[in-house]
Amino acid sequence: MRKIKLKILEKKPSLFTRLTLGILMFLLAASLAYAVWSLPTQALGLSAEVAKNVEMSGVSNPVTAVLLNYRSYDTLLELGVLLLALFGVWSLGGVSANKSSFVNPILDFLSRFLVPVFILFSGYLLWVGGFAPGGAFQAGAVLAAAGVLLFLNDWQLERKYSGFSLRFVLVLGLVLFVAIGFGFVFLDRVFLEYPPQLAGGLILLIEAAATLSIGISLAALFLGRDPSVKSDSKIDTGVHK
Amino acid sequence: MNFDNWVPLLIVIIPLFIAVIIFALAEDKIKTRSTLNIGASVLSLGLVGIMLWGVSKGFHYETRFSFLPGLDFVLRADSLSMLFVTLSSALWLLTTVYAIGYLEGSPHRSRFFGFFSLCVAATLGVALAGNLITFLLFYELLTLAAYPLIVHRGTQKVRRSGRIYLMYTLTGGALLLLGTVLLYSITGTLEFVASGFLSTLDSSTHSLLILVFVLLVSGLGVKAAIVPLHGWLPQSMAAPAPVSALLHAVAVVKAGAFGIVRVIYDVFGIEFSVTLGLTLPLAIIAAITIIYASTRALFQDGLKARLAYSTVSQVSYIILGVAIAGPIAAVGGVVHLVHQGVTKITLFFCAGNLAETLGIHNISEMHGVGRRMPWTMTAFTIGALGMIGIPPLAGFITKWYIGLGALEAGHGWVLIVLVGSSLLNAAYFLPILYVAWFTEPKGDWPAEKKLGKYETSLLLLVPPLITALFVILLGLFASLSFSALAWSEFIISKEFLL
Amino acid sequence: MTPAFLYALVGIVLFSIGLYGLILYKHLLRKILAINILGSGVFLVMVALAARTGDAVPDAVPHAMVITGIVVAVSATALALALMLRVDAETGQAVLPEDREE
Amino acid sequence: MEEISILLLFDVLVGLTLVWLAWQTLSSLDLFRAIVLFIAFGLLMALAWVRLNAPDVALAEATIGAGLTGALFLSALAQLSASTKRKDEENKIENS
Amino acid sequence: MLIDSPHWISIIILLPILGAVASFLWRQHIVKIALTTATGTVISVGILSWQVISNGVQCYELGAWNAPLGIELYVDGLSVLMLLVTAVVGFAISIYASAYFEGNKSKHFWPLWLFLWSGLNALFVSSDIFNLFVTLEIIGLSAVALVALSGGAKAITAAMRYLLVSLLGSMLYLMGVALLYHSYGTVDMVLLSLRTEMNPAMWLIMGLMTVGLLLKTALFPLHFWLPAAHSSAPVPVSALLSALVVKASFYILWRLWIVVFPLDNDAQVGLGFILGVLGSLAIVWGGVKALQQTRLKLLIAYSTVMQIGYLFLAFPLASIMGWKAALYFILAHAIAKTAMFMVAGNILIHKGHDRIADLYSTVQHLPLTIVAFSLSGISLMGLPPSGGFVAKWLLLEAAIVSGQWWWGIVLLVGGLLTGAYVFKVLGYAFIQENSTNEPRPIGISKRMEWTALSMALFAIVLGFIAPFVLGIMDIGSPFTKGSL
Repeated sequence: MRKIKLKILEKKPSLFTRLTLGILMFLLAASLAYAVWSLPTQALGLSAEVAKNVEMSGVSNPVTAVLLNYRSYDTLLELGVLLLALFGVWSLGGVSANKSSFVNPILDFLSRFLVPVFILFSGYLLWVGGFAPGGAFQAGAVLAAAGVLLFLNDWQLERKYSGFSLRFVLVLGLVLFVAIGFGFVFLDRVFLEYPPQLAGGLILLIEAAATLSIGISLAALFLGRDPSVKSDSKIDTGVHK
Repeated sequence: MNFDNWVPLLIVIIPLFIAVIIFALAEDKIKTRSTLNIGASVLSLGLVGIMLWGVSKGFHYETRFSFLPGLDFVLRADSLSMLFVTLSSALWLLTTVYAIGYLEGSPHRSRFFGFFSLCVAATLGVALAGNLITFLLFYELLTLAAYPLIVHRGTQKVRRSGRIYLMYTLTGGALLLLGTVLLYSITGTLEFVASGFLSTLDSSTHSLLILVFVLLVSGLGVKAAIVPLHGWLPQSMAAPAPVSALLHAVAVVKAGAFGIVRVIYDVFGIEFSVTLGLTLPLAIIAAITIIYASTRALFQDGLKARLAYSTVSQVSYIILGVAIAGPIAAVGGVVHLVHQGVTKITLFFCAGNLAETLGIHNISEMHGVGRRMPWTMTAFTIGALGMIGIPPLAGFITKWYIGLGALEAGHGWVLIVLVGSSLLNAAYFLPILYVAWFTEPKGDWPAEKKLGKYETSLLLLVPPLITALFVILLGLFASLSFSALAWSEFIISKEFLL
Repeated sequence: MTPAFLYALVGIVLFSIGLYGLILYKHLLRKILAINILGSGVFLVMVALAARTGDAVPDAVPHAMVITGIVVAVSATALALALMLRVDAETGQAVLPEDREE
Repeated sequence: MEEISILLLFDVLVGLTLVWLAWQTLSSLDLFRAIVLFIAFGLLMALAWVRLNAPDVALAEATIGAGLTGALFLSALAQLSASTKRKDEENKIENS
Repeated sequence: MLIDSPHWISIIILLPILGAVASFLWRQHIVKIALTTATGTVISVGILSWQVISNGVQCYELGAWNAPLGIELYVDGLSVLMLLVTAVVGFAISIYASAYFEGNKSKHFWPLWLFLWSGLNALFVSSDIFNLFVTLEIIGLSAVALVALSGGAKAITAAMRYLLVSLLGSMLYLMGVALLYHSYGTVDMVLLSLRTEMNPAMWLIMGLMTVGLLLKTALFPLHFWLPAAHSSAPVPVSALLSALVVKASFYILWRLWIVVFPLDNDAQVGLGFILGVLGSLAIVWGGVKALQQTRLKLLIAYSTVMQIGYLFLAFPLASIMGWKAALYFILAHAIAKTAMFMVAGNILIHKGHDRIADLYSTVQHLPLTIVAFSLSGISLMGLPPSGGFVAKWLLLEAAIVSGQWWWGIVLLVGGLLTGAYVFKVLGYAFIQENSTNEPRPIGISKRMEWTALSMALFAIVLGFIAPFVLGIMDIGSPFTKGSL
């Protein structure tokens, strides 16, 4: 990576504005601190209810229970936000990252070694989420890290797969979540309500699909543009291997 | 919902419906557009006739559906509204005929006649409104529908006068709305009741009621062109003749005056207004308007400008008559609604003829025009004399009743105002007649056009003659049972607890 | 001064620093950094106060909310960075028009 | 007794460094330095989450907050400096 | 049977999401998918509203977990009306956009717009403040991406500024949510309304959340981002922003103000006074700025800044009539503003520019569009017989009944200012320039003109169906504190 020396000498805003703004921020911080200080020192919040219903939720890790059972609607919308960000980034067209023709051997070796480990680790995180810290988002992020490594090595998704199949994987997590959530409505249950005995398996299934979608989405966000679109944009000067 | 409930709504809906159809009509379909127009006005005139006969027999026509919680959209045919409805629909027919002739060959006629019938619908709505909110609704609709007619020509001058018109009328509308809401918050009802519904309220609200009265009258005064608020009327004379004829002689201006009559009779009630001490200041303002506008008319060289100022002063006769709070003066005021309408429309028709056929816009160009267009000028003369108040024409009846009523109600000074204004009327109308009849034409006319074998096309000539005839008939046969005067006495008898 | 309140205080200070940076600095990249710091401040306050359950397991609901918040923050940052690049491509400077000093 | 105070000291230290890192990130002149500091800030945040015994959040912060957001920032910075370098060349060509 | 099944609440959220996903996947027949989704959503909103109107408030516990732990959805009169106006405006915009966008842009427009629609529906039915944060994010991000869709320096910078403002607003709101949760142990509005009481922390929470939401609603001092964003966005998007997105954050502030914040009546009047003053400044400032604009879309954007001011006049009145008037303003403004932006769109395509001074003789070439403009202008001015008039009447009455008549004067001044700029535009449209040398006008598809006209007509019809609409507003009495 050439040494990027980007020193944008920002014209320092006048001392007066910095001072007044600083005082305002101080006052805000002080009032916030006072408000937080006046809160009771002991507060159980909802930890009691969470603990009480954990075995009903099909997972033993309370955070995953909250994320994927009690407040699963938030997580559903959460996947929506991620997908939405991707739609937004792709609609912006994005300036395609110019590919440097020179492949750094160390990076190449590292990524050959690390990518499988990341994928394995992501699978483990997904599996362990049920009863220990972990879960879909963390696993997905690790998967995305693998993707980032690949992109840094000018790895290119074949044109054949970068069309419908890529998009299908991207939306898989959300669609499966909605399908499972709404599926049980036909067995006279409420939306996003899982039968207790099936809850564990269903949550794992949802998490698996979510991990895949989150991983690919975050990697695509790093890439910054729709791979299926031929990079005809005039700015692109990179040489494709 | 039998027939009685539908008639008032029908009368308002017909011109509305016609307006929508005409908007959609292509520009070149003159034949269908004219037949549609005339057919609609004849049909509604027929309906008005039926209702007229019905009301005199005591039938009760009313359309009502709920519009706001606690407030209904009411169209009701009572005696006062019948007077104004008959006047409007009759003159609507004549003006349509006149407009078809006048606008021969000019662009955008579909748009013109569309907005024209929208205006008429609004005027009929104003006349038939059964409570203050329906009145407000059609009152504002009239403001909107009249604007495109004023700016129809699209020239810079016309658009400026349109802007002035809007400034006045929108502010007036806002004041009226404020007054109405204030009234509603005090009384809880806005229904027009024969002798007003405010007299029963306790005295604590009197100061608020005075504020309401001031707001309502100033809101309506803008359209009725009372002195401080009359600025827009002379400005909007740049509009085409049929617009100034129907709108500024009958629809827009009368809506304001009619509104004030409604407020005084059916909202406050005449006795309550007197006890509140509102009628005297109003009478004084009306008198000032009459004198001021007549003096301003003296110095106007433009024919239509002079007629505009005379309209401003004539409309205040109505307000003066009503504000004197004597039954006879009230009859004079109410009947003047009809007389002024008919007389003034004749004058505007003739002014339009002169402008259209000979290109005459100013009085100084009218030398010897009587020889060139005898029929138009006779109609103009009848109208002018009627306006001055020469017996046996319609204007005389009004002034006679108002004078008599003023004496009977102890307001001697009104008589001086009447005499003074009649002199002023004479002062600004007679020179026109003299110039037209007794002087030699100076060379050729500014823009002479040959329209048909008579002095001008029949479509332009017949309407002023008919209205001039009305001016005479209304004067001569005033005592007949179905005349405007008799009808006004029928109205006033309900208002005053004789 | 239990750790909960200490970290909550740190969170509040981060929140103020983030707001200060967002308003003051002109470069869009710095503004996006400031928004991330602002977000971290709020999340820190959220989780710090959740640790006030004495020696029992801390309250899991704020943890779930913060995870959701972090993913929202990363999505928003990705969109903000893409927009910043387009602003730079369109106007030649990665600065908002009102902050440009000609 | 002192065992608690050591942890307290540790927390205070973590807190102070967090604030210092945040301040340095925003006020440093060089953008690259700012981003590197931001990544360090993210990692330290993960440490803070561990201290507040919120392991799930620590994992999420480490992977997404520090890792991925840092990567996004660096990639954006690379593209930004590439486009400014290209513009400088174009200006040089124009006025040369 | 299907019609009276309780699950329509979740269907109106999931259907647009699935539609967005489907239109993202199958790009070749994207418009067909999108329009069927739009119709489906409108029908399901219709069924839900019919259910609520006929048998009252609906409460829906997601995942069968009750309030403190799970998330509850709650639909009362207020939510139904917001859903209905979103459905009507959304459907009209979908039809307009299907003719407005072509090729590449429509590939990006539909998924974003359908996500925005589902975010709006989710926001109007949710009664959980953290869930509201997530829906706010969905709406914020998709709105920003939609604004940036029209490319060009102005739109991109406007989108950037809008994104920063939106994120700042969300973060302030989230800090308020955090403090609320940790003070009272729940994020559910109903439980919060029982537990909140006035203490210094509560003052700060109210301040933070109000400022955050005011930023997103663009009330006067915080409106700097709105004109650029709403005017440079593609026309269907600016209609969306002005009609719906701005009202979503107002809706949240409204719910918090009535249900969650522990304000007794005179506290509401006292604090409301500040919002009322800001609202009045917005009205005057918006009106004056709108008058000075030379471009139509900017004029309409400033008129939005003004109309938002009207909504905040209801806060100091703190009476049910005042709240109903504000809701009626939202409905009337949403529909009239959509029509007006569509008119601007038609003129923009037809003439290639939207400079007001050169709008001469548009009456001849686009008669329907000018009629649509004047009808929607009538509703914005608040002249009878439009929806705007009913709203103006109710607010005037509420102001006078509660003795604070000065808000009524501000309202009337606003009406006159609106009249001034509406007729300024109309005046130019009537000029008789010799239209012979007018270049052969590019034919706008009839669909776009007719949608604009039908929305304008609907704004007028809204003036006649007041009793029905006000009846809906009473379901579940949303404006009294203990009711939710």
